[in-house]
Amino acid sequence: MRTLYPFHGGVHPADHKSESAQLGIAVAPLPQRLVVSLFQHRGSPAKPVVTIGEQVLKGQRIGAAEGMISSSVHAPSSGRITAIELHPAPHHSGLPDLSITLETDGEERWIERQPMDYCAIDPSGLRQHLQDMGVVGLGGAAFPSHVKLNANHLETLVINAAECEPYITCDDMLMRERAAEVVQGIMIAQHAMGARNVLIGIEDNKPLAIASMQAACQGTGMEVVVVPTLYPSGSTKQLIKLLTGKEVPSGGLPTQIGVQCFNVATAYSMHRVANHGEPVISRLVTLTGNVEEARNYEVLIGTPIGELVKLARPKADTTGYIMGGPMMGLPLTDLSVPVVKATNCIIATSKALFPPLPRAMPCIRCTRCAAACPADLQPQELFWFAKSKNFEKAQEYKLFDCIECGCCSYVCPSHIPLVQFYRFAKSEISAQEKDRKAADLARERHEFREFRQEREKLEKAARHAAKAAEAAARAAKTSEGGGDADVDAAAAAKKAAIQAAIERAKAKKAAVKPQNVDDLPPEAQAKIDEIDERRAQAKETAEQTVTAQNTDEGQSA
Amino acid sequence: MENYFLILIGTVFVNNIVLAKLLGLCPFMGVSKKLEAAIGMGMATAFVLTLASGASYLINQYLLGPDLIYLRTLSFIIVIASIVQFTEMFIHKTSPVLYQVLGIYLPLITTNCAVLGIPLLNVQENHNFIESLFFGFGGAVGFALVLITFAAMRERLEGADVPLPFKGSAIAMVTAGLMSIASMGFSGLVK
Amino acid sequence: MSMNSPLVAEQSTVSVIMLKVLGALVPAIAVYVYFFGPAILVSITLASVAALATEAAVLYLRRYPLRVYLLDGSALVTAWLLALSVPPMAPWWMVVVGTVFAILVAKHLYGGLGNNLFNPAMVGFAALMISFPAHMTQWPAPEMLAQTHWSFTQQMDFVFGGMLPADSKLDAVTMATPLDALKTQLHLDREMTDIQSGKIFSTLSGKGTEIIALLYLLGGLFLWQQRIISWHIPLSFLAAMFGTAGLFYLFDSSQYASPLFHIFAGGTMLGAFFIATDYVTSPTTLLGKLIFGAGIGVCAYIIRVFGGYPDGVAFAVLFLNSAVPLIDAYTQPRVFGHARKWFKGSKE
Amino acid sequence: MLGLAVVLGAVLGFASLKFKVEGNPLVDKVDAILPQIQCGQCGYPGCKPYAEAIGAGNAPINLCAPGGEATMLRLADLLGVEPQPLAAEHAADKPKQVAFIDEQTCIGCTLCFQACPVDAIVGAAKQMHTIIESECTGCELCLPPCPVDCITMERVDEGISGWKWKYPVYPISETVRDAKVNT
Amino acid sequence: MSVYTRHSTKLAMVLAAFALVGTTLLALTYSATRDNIAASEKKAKLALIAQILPSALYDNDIIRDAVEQPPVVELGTTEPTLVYRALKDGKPVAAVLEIIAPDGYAGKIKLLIAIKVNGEVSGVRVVVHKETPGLGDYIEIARSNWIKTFDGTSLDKNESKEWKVKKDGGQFDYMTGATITPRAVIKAVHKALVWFSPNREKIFPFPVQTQD
Amino acid sequence: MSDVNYKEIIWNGLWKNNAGIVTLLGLCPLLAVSTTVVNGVGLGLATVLVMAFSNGIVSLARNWIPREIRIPVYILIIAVLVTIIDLSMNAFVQPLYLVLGIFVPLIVVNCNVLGRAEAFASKNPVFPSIVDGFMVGMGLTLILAVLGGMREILGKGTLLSGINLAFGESAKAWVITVIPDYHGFLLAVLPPGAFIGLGLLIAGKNWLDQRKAARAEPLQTSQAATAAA
Ligand SMILES: Cc1cc2nc3c(=O)[nH]c(=O)nc-3n(C[C@H](O)[C@H](O)[C@H](O)COP(=O)(O)O)c2cc1C
Ligand SMILES: Cc1cc2nc3c(=O)[nH]c(=O)nc-3n(C[C@H](O)[C@H](O)[C@H](O)COP(=O)(O)O)c2cc1C
Ligand SMILES: Cc1cc2nc3c(=O)[nH]c(=O)nc-3n(C[C@H](O)[C@H](O)[C@H](O)COP(=O)(O)O)c2cc1C
Ligand SMILES: Cc1cc2nc3c(=O)[nH]c(=O)nc-3n(C[C@H](O)[C@H](O)[C@H](O)CO)c2cc1C
Ligand code: SF4
Ligand code: SF4
Ligand code: SF4
Ligand code: SF4
Ligand code: FES
Repeated sequence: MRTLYPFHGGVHPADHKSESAQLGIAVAPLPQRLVVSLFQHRGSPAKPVVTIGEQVLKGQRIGAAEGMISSSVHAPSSGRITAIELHPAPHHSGLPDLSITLETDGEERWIERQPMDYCAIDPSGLRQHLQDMGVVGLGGAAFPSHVKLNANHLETLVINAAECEPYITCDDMLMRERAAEVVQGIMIAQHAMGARNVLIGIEDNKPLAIASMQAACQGTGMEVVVVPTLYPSGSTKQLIKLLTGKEVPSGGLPTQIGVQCFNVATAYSMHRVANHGEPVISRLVTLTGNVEEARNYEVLIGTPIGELVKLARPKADTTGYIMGGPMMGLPLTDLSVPVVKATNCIIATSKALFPPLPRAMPCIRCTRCAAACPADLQPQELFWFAKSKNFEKAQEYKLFDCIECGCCSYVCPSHIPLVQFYRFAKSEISAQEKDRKAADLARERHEFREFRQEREKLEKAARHAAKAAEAAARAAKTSEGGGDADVDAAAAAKKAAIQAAIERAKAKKAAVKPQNVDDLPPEAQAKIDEIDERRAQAKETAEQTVTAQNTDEGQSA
Repeated sequence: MENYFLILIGTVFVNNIVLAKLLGLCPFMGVSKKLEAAIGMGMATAFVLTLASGASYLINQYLLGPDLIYLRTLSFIIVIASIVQFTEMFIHKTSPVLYQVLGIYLPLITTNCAVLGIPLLNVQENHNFIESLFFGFGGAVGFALVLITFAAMRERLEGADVPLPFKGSAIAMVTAGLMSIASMGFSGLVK
Repeated sequence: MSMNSPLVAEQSTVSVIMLKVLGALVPAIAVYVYFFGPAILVSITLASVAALATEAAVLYLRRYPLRVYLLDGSALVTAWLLALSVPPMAPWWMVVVGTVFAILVAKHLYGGLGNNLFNPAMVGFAALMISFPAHMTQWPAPEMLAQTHWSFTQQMDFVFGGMLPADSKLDAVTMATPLDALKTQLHLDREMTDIQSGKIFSTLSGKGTEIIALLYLLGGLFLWQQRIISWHIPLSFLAAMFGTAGLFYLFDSSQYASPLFHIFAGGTMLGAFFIATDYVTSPTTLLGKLIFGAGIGVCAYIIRVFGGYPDGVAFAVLFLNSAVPLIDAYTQPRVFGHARKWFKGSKE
Repeated sequence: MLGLAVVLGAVLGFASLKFKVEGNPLVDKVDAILPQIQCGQCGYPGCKPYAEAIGAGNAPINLCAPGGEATMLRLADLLGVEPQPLAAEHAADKPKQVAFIDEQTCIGCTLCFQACPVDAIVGAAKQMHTIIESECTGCELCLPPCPVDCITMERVDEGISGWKWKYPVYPISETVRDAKVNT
Repeated sequence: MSVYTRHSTKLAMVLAAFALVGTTLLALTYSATRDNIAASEKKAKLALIAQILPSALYDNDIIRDAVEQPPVVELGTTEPTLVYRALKDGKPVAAVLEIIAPDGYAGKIKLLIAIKVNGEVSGVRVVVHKETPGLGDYIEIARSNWIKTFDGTSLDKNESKEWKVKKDGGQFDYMTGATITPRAVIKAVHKALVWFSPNREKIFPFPVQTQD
Repeated sequence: MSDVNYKEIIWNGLWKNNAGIVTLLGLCPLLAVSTTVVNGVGLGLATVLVMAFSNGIVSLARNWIPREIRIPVYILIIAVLVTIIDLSMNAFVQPLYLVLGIFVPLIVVNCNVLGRAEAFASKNPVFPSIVDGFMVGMGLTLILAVLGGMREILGKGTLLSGINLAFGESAKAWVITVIPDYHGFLLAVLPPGAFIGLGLLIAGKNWLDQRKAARAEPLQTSQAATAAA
């Protein structure tokens, strides 16, 4: 037996797992329309690379990753693109998201699938490939996996098979039925990071999965570690602590302590990508709760949830649906939202399964929340400060170490929506931080402008002085020339001035250099360049008038 | 020795200058909104109060004597003002770090009536030089102690759902009152 | 109500917690009635009514939902604890004044449940102790020791009308409590063994009172078993008081009572399990709880033995209440993923 | 007594010359809190002057409209004074906005360019001017000088990535708010 | 002379000028009020003494006619006190002593007692005490007349064992719940009387004629 | 100067910037001596005298005092005044003087006195300065009287007890017994009563102000609405 290093706190909600683990995985039927969100992952959204009306093949890339922390999205089936528009998305904000709608043709024609020999290419090539194939974490956070693979000589690779949230069984079923392939996937991650040890953490309420994983791991050197059932042992930091005794430093990454963590389903999708050349276009989703037939389905990404839930035949007294688990999941207000890569479970709710919470009362500082907090926080203090918008203090009490697991809310006898307060405070602080950065920038720019104006004034003064000196010198010269030359000289001077003005105007026209570009950050410079480009187009039409005006000015000067 | 110990216990707990003697209330109310500031103020006051207590003893004993008692208030306040000034200059010169911590509170001390009250009480109670020092120091420690705990409470109170008219200084006053009730438990400790 | 995760929760509520606390007090109250007569029930009723009425008035003024808050039970806990600290022979208006002061000033000026800094019941008690010390020392003698027996109606006549039964003096039915007697007698330069041979003293502490203390202890253990209170505060409180008393006892057992006497006398047991453990006014960190409990134990002993009041639990609780925010600020535990530090301030 | 006064007078005089109050670090702290929009709505020609006025104790802390309540609260906190409600005309928290120049109408007069306190406008004389969105603080100072009114303010949409969680409202906090309105 | 010193001198002069004017003013006020203050003090003292010793009983300037008494254990004093001597026609009438009851509930209780030359208590008043307000403070005349129970008592009239509260078998009343305070006061008065009779001669160092 | 707004000076001193419940300066005497109306008013009047005179003198001398030493000079002036009051009270109302104890000399450090000298008298002519000092002092006295009254009634059930300290034994008859046969809520006359009492007064003022503001608000908007229409 491996020594476990229990983390503090945790809770034991009723697990409701057996309902959906009775039947094997089934494949969900192909829907008529698939809605693929371009923002299914953390980081920046993908950019559409198809046009409306275009025919696409199953597995064809329809959205390309933009930037480092981003991931591609693919057509889950063959068909025609009918819209690229804002579409409701499963997000707490309830705001719509840019999505690609695909009318399926039912032919399921694949693109050409090319398995790769991941041992043959270098890790960075592999990572690029994973990004192109849309591999993101399927454990919940949907963080692009290629970013997380960026490590070598890793001490321990932790595979997260804890599945600690109640109701959800998709990882369980995956391991029961496809253990060998999961192990194949783990090997890819192990290879990419040169991980010395692999620990697979599974909660002890999944004996069948444990058995099949143990069988699949025979001879691979990987170790299946059975951990006690305790929410949230599936959270990366807590699982790493549990298995290795190491704590991921606050604000840091697991790789700093030589550990990385992937979900089993993520590993499985790596296997599909590398060994079968299939991008991430489907995932396992548990349909459970207040339904006639709870079961896991292999579901295409983009399947509208409203259609999907019908498979499980929700009971008549169903009050709503939750995406994800009851502890961290998202109550759905709109059933037209599609399945995304992070969708691991849909729970139908009823009054009996989810009794309405008693009315919220003030915090009585009973510290049950603190006893339950797996991040060793003092949730009652965080709440106190978040409630009174004392964000500075909230940060002092380490608000940003909160993993939003909900254990505190779960045990709170006052039934305060604690996690909501933390989310509110966190997003408020982040916004303030952004504002502060903007203010700093503005201050810098303002100070620079004052400096520039001062400088320009000085330069102008210097120019004037020089001009005056020149004029004086010239006057001296002309006066030498004699009295009647005066008129001529004046005329000549005027001519010269006009000439000079024309010269100046010409010079200006030749190089329209924007002023005020010293000290610009590169992004701003890029922006200006873009503007210049636009301007160049506008120039042609404007040229004429501009020249005329310039000449006018030159003459009147 | 026991006598000095009793003076300390007495001034810190039993006859706390803020809660029982009702001295030094302006800084007690004014500099207790932030814990950090309260700690700075407490330390600065402790230093000045001890000095002032000793210095005014000497003044009273050797400069004024029994004949010039009518100059007592005048000379005490001037001496205190100068002590504050000099302390400020001194730590400004010698320890910029300390100045950072205490500097801004020093000028405020002149308006702390405990600084004058303690020397006057010294005279009233016929303390000798050492007793005066202890009395001043004990008073200052008592002041710092309640100031700091009070500041911590006020920070907590910021989040409390206090009825609107009581928000701010009103509830702070009530809190000081309840602290005062608590400190009355120590009455009789020093006979 | 906006729905957000987590969407499930344990079903316990504030009211249930408070009800359990009240329940844990019941056995002790029953024994109280057995030893000292039913007058205490009248006090408890008076206090409860006063507490609920005051609370209702404030809630009404603040336009808060009446029913929810009145049913949370916290005002009743305050009322019962206050009533148990006040002599049942005290005039009726005293219990009422104390309760109103507790609920109004110590609780609702701060915003009500969960917002107060000081233990309301103890504030009420202290206000009465300071204002009406004479009445606050009129403890009834245990039934078996009283010189005469007043009937329940005679007692009520006294409590509500201040009327003494004919040819009876208050002295006849009241008696110094063990702690009070100890103090008075030591004043008269008597020796400890001599004093403790007095008729109100018994093996642990006082006749009757020690049994009540025992039942408070049991009630406290019930709360601990129910995970309503943690062991930190009661244990550190009792240990600190036992330790301090032990030191003095070893030093001079003719002047200082035994540690066992101290933890079974006066308000120690009630204080350790029911009063010092009030969530709202005690620290939230484990280390903080230990410091808080120990602080109360030591302070209560010092006040008891060297101070002006026969018992120091209430004042010690209030004194340490004032230090709670400070204790909390300086005992914050290490947060997951942060370096371990020996001394942790409110600032990193 | 006289001697005492003479000595003290001398020393104080000396000291007051020797230790003249040096630059006020408070002003920098105040300035750091102000939003640096440089809009002048506070009645001072920019954030720094307002900071100086606050530092000198000559200005209330509730004048900065763009900063809104949050800025006022942080100032109150820094200065250890009671928070004050925002001066009435500043009370409304404006949504974030940036200026936008209609490139077809712009005649390149440079007037807006001269008005912008943070140099967020680029362009040369007689050329169309454009606003660098990331630099624009939305202060609206460029609006009045434009002779052809080609500058408009546009709201910046919050979008999913800029979306903020709202303050949780549930029965108790609701009633609390009602109560506050009523009292 | 540097700028600094020149400037400083000027400031010093101004300050000194103000100080001079101020101190002069104070000196003037002081001399104007000094007699009045002394008179007021005397009046206050006389008023206090008059409470325990009717002014008709003596004709000397009792405030002036005081002797210093070194600390006496029996009187509970730890510092020298004043003993005022009341004379009528040059003959001793009574002595007014400051005594201290050291064992009050909350500390020392300072008393003023007038003892007639015949050893009879003329009156007792509490000057300073720290007893519990509302409980032990009935010894103050402002709270109750309890302190007057000493009037007319003496060692002759009252046996030693009667100098106790009734609860302890003595003759003095007390209030329920506060017996420590009266015990202390009674003890102090008793001790003062015991001390007075052998020391009478020292206080009145001239022949004393008892009235009867 | 004719543009001195006396109304505003009076309003500020008595209510708007009341030293006792708004600016919270000079709290110690306020809390310590407000055990009865008589004590409170006694010290309040002493403070009024000091403030009026110190403001007057500072205003008179304001052009002769070099900036650098103005604070020491003000303190000097105040200390002299306070000592004069102190000696006079000792001479003429000694019983009251004894009750007030060190709080008479402590008027020196009452920030209100120095504060008004610095903030008002050093910038204004003599007469307005005197009025200002007087009014700020009266504001303080007002609070002292009210707080003293509250504490006295609650604590002792009387009003004007101790009036004989100021006016001699014959004044004893003026004492009003508000609640006869009263047990006395002792807490009220002890320090906790002072704190809590002042807290209640401050809250009372806040409540009045808030109510006024709440009433004014709808009025304003409705006015605006009519103006718009
Ligand atoms: C901005 C950001 C950058 C990250 N960069 C990396 C990285 O470089 N390497 C890595 O292994 N993980 C990286 N992560 C991943 C997180 O450490 C974590 O593994 C991921 O968010 C999923 O964990 P969770 O569901 O517990 O939040 C990053 C996460 C964020 C939010
Ligand atoms: C409270 C909490 C519980 C979690 N529970 C699980 C879980 O049971 N299973 C899981 O795979 N991921 C879980 N996660 C997500 C992991 O922290 C993390 O996203 C994942 O293990 C990283 O792997 P991935 O990038 O492959 O998704 C949880 C996260 C949190 C914050
Ligand atoms: C708070 C408090 C203050 C007390 N103050 C006094 C006091 O000032 N004087 C006194 O004699 N007894 C005082 N006592 C009472 C004594 O403790 C003791 O009960 C009493 O003197 C014994 O009286 P008994 O013999 O009538 O029972 C006080 C008691 C308490 C609880
Ligand atoms: C374990 C426990 C102990 C309590 N102890 C007290 C107490 O000592 N005094 C009191 O007024 N209320 C007590 N309460 C009730 C309640 O918490 C208290 O009134 C709050 O301080 C009100 O905000 C207690 C409640 C619990 C759960
Ligand atoms: S569990 Fe709820 S009531 Fe208890 S301390 Fe935490 S937040 Fe407060
Ligand atoms: S949500 Fe945050 S505070 Fe609450 S238990 Fe989880 S980590 Fe702790
Ligand atoms: S109102 Fe605010 S943003 Fe505008 S200039 Fe003043 S401080 Fe800066
Ligand atoms: S572009 Fe206009 S709105 Fe934007 S910062 Fe400049 S002046 Fe202000
Ligand atoms: S009066 Fe201000 S500190 Fe005492």
